[in-house]
Amino acid sequence: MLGLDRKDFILLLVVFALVVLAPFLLNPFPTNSAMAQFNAGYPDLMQRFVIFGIFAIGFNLLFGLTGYLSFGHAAFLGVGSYSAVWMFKLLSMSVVPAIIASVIASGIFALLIGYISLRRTGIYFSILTLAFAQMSFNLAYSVLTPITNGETGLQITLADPRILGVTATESGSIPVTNLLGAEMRSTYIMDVGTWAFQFNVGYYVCAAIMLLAFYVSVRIFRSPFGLMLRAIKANKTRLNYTGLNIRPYTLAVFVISGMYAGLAGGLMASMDPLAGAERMQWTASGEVVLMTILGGAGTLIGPVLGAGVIKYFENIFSKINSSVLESWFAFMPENMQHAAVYVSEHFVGPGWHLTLGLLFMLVVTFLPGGLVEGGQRLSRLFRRKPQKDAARDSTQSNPAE
Amino acid sequence: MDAIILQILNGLDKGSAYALIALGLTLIFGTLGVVNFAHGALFMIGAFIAVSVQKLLSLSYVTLDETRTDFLGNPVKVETPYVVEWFGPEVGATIIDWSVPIAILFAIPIMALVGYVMERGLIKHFYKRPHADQILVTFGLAIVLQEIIKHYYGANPIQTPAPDALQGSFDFGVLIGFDPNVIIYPYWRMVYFAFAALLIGSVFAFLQFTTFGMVVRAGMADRETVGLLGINIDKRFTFTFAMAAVVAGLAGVMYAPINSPNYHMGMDFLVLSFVVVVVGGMGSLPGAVAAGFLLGILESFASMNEIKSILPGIDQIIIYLVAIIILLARPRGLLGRKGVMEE
Amino acid sequence: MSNRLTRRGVLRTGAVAGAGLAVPTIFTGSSARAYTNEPTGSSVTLGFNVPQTGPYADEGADELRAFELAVEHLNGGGDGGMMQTFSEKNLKGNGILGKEVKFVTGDTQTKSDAARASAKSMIEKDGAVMISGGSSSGVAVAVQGLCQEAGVIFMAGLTHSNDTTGKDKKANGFRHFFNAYMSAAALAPVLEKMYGADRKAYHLTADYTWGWTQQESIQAATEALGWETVNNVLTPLAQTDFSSYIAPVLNSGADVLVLNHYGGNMVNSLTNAVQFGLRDKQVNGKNFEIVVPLYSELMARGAGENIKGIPGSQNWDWKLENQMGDRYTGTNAFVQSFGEKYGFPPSQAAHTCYAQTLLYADAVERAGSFDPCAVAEALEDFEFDGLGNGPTLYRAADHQCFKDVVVVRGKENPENEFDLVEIVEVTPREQVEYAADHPMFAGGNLGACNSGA
Amino acid sequence: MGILEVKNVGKRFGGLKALSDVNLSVAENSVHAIIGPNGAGKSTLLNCLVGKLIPDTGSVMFDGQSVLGRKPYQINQMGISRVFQTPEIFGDLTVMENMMIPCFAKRDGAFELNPIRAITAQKDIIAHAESVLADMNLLEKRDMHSASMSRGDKRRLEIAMCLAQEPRLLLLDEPTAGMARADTNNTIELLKEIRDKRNITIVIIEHDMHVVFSLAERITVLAQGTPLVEDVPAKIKGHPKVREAYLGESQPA
Repeated sequence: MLGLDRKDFILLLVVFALVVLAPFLLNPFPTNSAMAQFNAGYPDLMQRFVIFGIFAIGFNLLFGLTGYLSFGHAAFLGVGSYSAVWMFKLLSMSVVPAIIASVIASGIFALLIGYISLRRTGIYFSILTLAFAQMSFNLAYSVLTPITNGETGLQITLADPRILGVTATESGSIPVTNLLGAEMRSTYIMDVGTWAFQFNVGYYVCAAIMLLAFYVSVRIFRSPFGLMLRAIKANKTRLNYTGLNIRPYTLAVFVISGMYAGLAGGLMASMDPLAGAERMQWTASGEVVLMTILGGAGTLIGPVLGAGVIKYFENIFSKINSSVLESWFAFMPENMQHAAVYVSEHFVGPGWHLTLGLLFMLVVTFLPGGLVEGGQRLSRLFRRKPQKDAARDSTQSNPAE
Repeated sequence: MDAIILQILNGLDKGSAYALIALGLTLIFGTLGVVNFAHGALFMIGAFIAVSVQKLLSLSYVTLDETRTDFLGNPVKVETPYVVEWFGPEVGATIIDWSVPIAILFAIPIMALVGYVMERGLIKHFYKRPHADQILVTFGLAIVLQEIIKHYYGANPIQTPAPDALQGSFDFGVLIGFDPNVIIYPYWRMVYFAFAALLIGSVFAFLQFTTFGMVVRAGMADRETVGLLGINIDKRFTFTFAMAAVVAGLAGVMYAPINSPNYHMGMDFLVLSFVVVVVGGMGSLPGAVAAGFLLGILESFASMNEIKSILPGIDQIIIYLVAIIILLARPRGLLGRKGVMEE
Repeated sequence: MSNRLTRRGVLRTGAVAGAGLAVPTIFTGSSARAYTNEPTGSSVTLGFNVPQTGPYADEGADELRAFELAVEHLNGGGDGGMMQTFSEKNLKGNGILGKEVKFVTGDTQTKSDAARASAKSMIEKDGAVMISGGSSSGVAVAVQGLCQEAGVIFMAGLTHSNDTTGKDKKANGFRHFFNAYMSAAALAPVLEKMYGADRKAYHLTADYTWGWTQQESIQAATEALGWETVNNVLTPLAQTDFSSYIAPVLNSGADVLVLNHYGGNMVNSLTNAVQFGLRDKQVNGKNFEIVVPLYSELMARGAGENIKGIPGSQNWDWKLENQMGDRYTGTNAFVQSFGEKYGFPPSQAAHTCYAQTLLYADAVERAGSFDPCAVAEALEDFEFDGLGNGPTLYRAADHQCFKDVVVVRGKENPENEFDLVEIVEVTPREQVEYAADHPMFAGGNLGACNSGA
Repeated sequence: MGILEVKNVGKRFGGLKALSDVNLSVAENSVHAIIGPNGAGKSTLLNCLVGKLIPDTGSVMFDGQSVLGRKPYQINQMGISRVFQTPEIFGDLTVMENMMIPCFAKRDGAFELNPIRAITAQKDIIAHAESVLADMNLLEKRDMHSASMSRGDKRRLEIAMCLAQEPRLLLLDEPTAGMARADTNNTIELLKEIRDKRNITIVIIEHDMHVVFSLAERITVLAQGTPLVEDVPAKIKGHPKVREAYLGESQPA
């Protein structure tokens, strides 16, 4: 189906179902319950899940397949965002030219940086990409302010030309981003009992693009091209003496990966038309590295999982404050409540970084293959139980790809 | 001319900090083969040892002064440090005043212990794991350490002054025939430079002249062979890691008076020190030191007005620009060897 | 089944109790609300978006304390704080418009992206009808823009850049805190008194928007006094060691160093300047002086003794009423209730956040609605007193508050870590006022108020 | 005129003369061995043939074209495949994947940008890879993780990968180094089969006389960077110069 084998097609279907049903799946708790804090099914976060999913999928094409660890991928995301916002400022509020421009601009930028950085391998390559990205960030924050609007970030204003659209709406506001007239921010809220499920146009646009990006990534994994990339990671020497030229392969995947990042940046700007320089900082580049490794580098679905987990922590755990904790532990006697609040306070709200740090350490220590390995172990555990006495199940699992 | 001398002095100083952190980092790379993203955190812990010792020495008992009231109308609390109580006002004040140098004595055992625990408890399980895993786990550790410090000390910087006798600045220019005030240099920064030189010198001497150092150097040259020699390599790895931790920690202690320590200072230095290590060449100790000073001095030069007016923003990117140029001209950094960390 | 696609931000399209899952008939466009997040229950939710991680986490924590205190007071808890001294008496301790005030918090991380994500989650998920907080201008401008789009009110926390109510002003955004221009205007006469009219100034400026506007303002104000500007050097934001920028200052002929830095940059550049012994020097026959235009008491602690005697400006100080008299009534009431609850006096960041919350609540009461446009109208050209700053005006033209500015300097013999600055003078409001079309604030447009409807 | 013509090749490393005046002519479809004591320059010569090193002087012609100045992958595209001393395979990949890479390189050239065509649709490649695997008795291991195979199988796989490209010249760098006697004999049998069944020229660098004399049709003896003698195996055996060169190495291993 769609040029995929059965296993991959099922995976694609599962991802499709998860993405389409996300507004339900991410909102398991009734709006008024104490657990509603853990609901993640609101447009902004759902958009972020899929956008960072795209970013991580693209990063994984480079890192997971070839083993080249880029520490400057956020620069492409930033370039994508800036290009998209400039399209909104100059052309129109339609997301189509913005997304196209972001992919093209980041592709060109990746070509330039990749051409130079790929002259080196290993950590030397990592530092070259880091250096380029940090230079981009530092300049965007200061000297390039006329293009990037520096600290405050590039925003659309009432004074923008927008030659194919309108400068301001009739009511005097800034027009909003749209796709063929459908506004990215429009949201249906479906009330079912005490649940409220939100269906956002922007999310489904991002989700559709993410599914496409995911599908393309599966195809790349399963193509001769992808095989060559994995061969680069496995043994560069043998590849050299097998008549294959490594440089164009690495450069091609670097550019593809940069375009994925640019696409993610363009989508971010399309959902929320603002591009800040800190999107390009090394910490942002580090974040996508962590997402990929946390989820499982070199696997198809891992990077998406990793992106989801990190964004979930950032947006959900950081919002749990002491008064929320007090209400959770309200059933306890007062002393115990205080103790429980005191202890848990360190891990949520201002302490969400701590939880994230601990998670990194635990996952990488006990699940070397990332969350995907965790999932495999779980499924093996469940699968084995019913057929305990049956003929020995093949314990050798296929690599999760 | 005077401006150039001035910026060389400044560069030496920045270079000292870079070199000290990079030295430990490259030592760990070279011998253990571990990419330690928590190395900046060790530097930060060192600085907070200085803060803690200062707090410890000025630990006070509280008496209430009923004659005055604070902003809420309660009696004012008067704090008298125990050391003042025990040793008298003058000696007590001097002890508090010299808390940063005193902190060095505490820092050596504490950092060694921190290094020991880190290596035995975590890092050793990652020797054979891919670099990406090492990065993730040490980055996680760095966040955890940083958050622990933040919890106890807050996010604001904490001033940790140098002893009074070493505050102020020295008019270096007069000494070499310039007008007064042309080339001035703070005493503490000179102390820092001297201290860094001494520390770097001792590390090199240790590696050069002891059997232990010989094994470590052999290990850096060829890890697998040393493993085959049957020498108890585990113990030596632990010791090396602890040594690197002590060097980073001492760099942090002495740095505290230069810039007030805060919990994220480690992350601020992390990226720069990685650049330094790589520019110097992975696993090369002299390379790390040379690159540290080189980048420090170039960074200082780039901040000169004369240069900034020609190339606006050059001081924002100089380190990265130099790193790119060096890596393109010399594939393995200034003094790196082939094959180290190239996969 | 009327399946209406709305052209709004977040609008509830239906509330059918007990409907089965995935039945399309639940898309009934029946009870569409009049504006974004109209509170329909017995409570109303406010969103407090402050830095909880990163270098400004302590400032964020102090802002959060103030917000919690304000909510407590609005709901009738505690001693009422500044509600007793506020010139308007609409707030009765029964919440806002009789609705209990609830709040959600988020982490801006001092990054525009994270701040917007956090604010969006408050609006989209928690139904916040007002967002407040923030500890940097980049974040404030970014979140203000978001609130404008989403149709909620933004009550800015600590943001000092001219742009917040200048180039980037928005109809839904309001700023109580003062700005760079006002700092400079307030500081200049005091500097003249302290250091004379014949001075040569050397500026070190953080190389981003806030630094530039601050430098521009202070340069204009001091040059009007007759000072000469010797040089202005831009320093990278990420800089931690400023030695190479400070070392050439003494030899430049300047006798005043102006540090247009904030937060960690300020602590480090000031510490470095003192290290280099600048303050012990004599240049042009005068003592060398250092000026820090914007003070942050919390950060000043990081500079410790180095801050002694250094002049700067503040929006407010907790000693204001005691030292400058009844004009600043409200100060003591706030300090009292804050101090009782937390054990130490509040910072100016806490004060502005507390004041903004009360101002919002009062505006809702006067408007009789949470509708952002009604609230904005109630706030525009609103004159009030009793919130610790003396008589204050919320100007309609740019949504900026005008009030007296406090000029402070580092105290020589602080009694404790909260007593680091002393008030030198209070510059009256008239001296810091400016026309709404002043060139430093030009280029922006409030636009139309957006209620999300 | 041989398929491989090496003329006056010289190579220095600093002050060390690694090769000087090397002349070699390898006839098409023959097995030619290069032997010599340690440090004789065998590996340097091999590296000059495959483009890893560029000789300072002289020329290397393959089928009438110069290989000098070409990168290893370009030389491979000309029809030269190389087997390493320690098997160089793609350890992370399965046996079948290992096999497909040279097949693609042969069919599509050094670089082919079509990131989304499916491997499974490349029926001709799969069929070809499988037939070579079958020839090498590796077919039942086609889905095995190649890193987990025995050393002998890895060697077999490496040779299979080279053969899959149908090279005109196969270079073997001490293919039996470090192998047990049984494995060595297996490898000899394998190489004999290749020699007999396929139209291929083989140049083998070897230390082990047993291997050399079982396989080679001509032998060049290299010592201190220069060819000492070149002749058929029967004449090399007992040649005084060869004995001299190997003196002290009575048991060449």
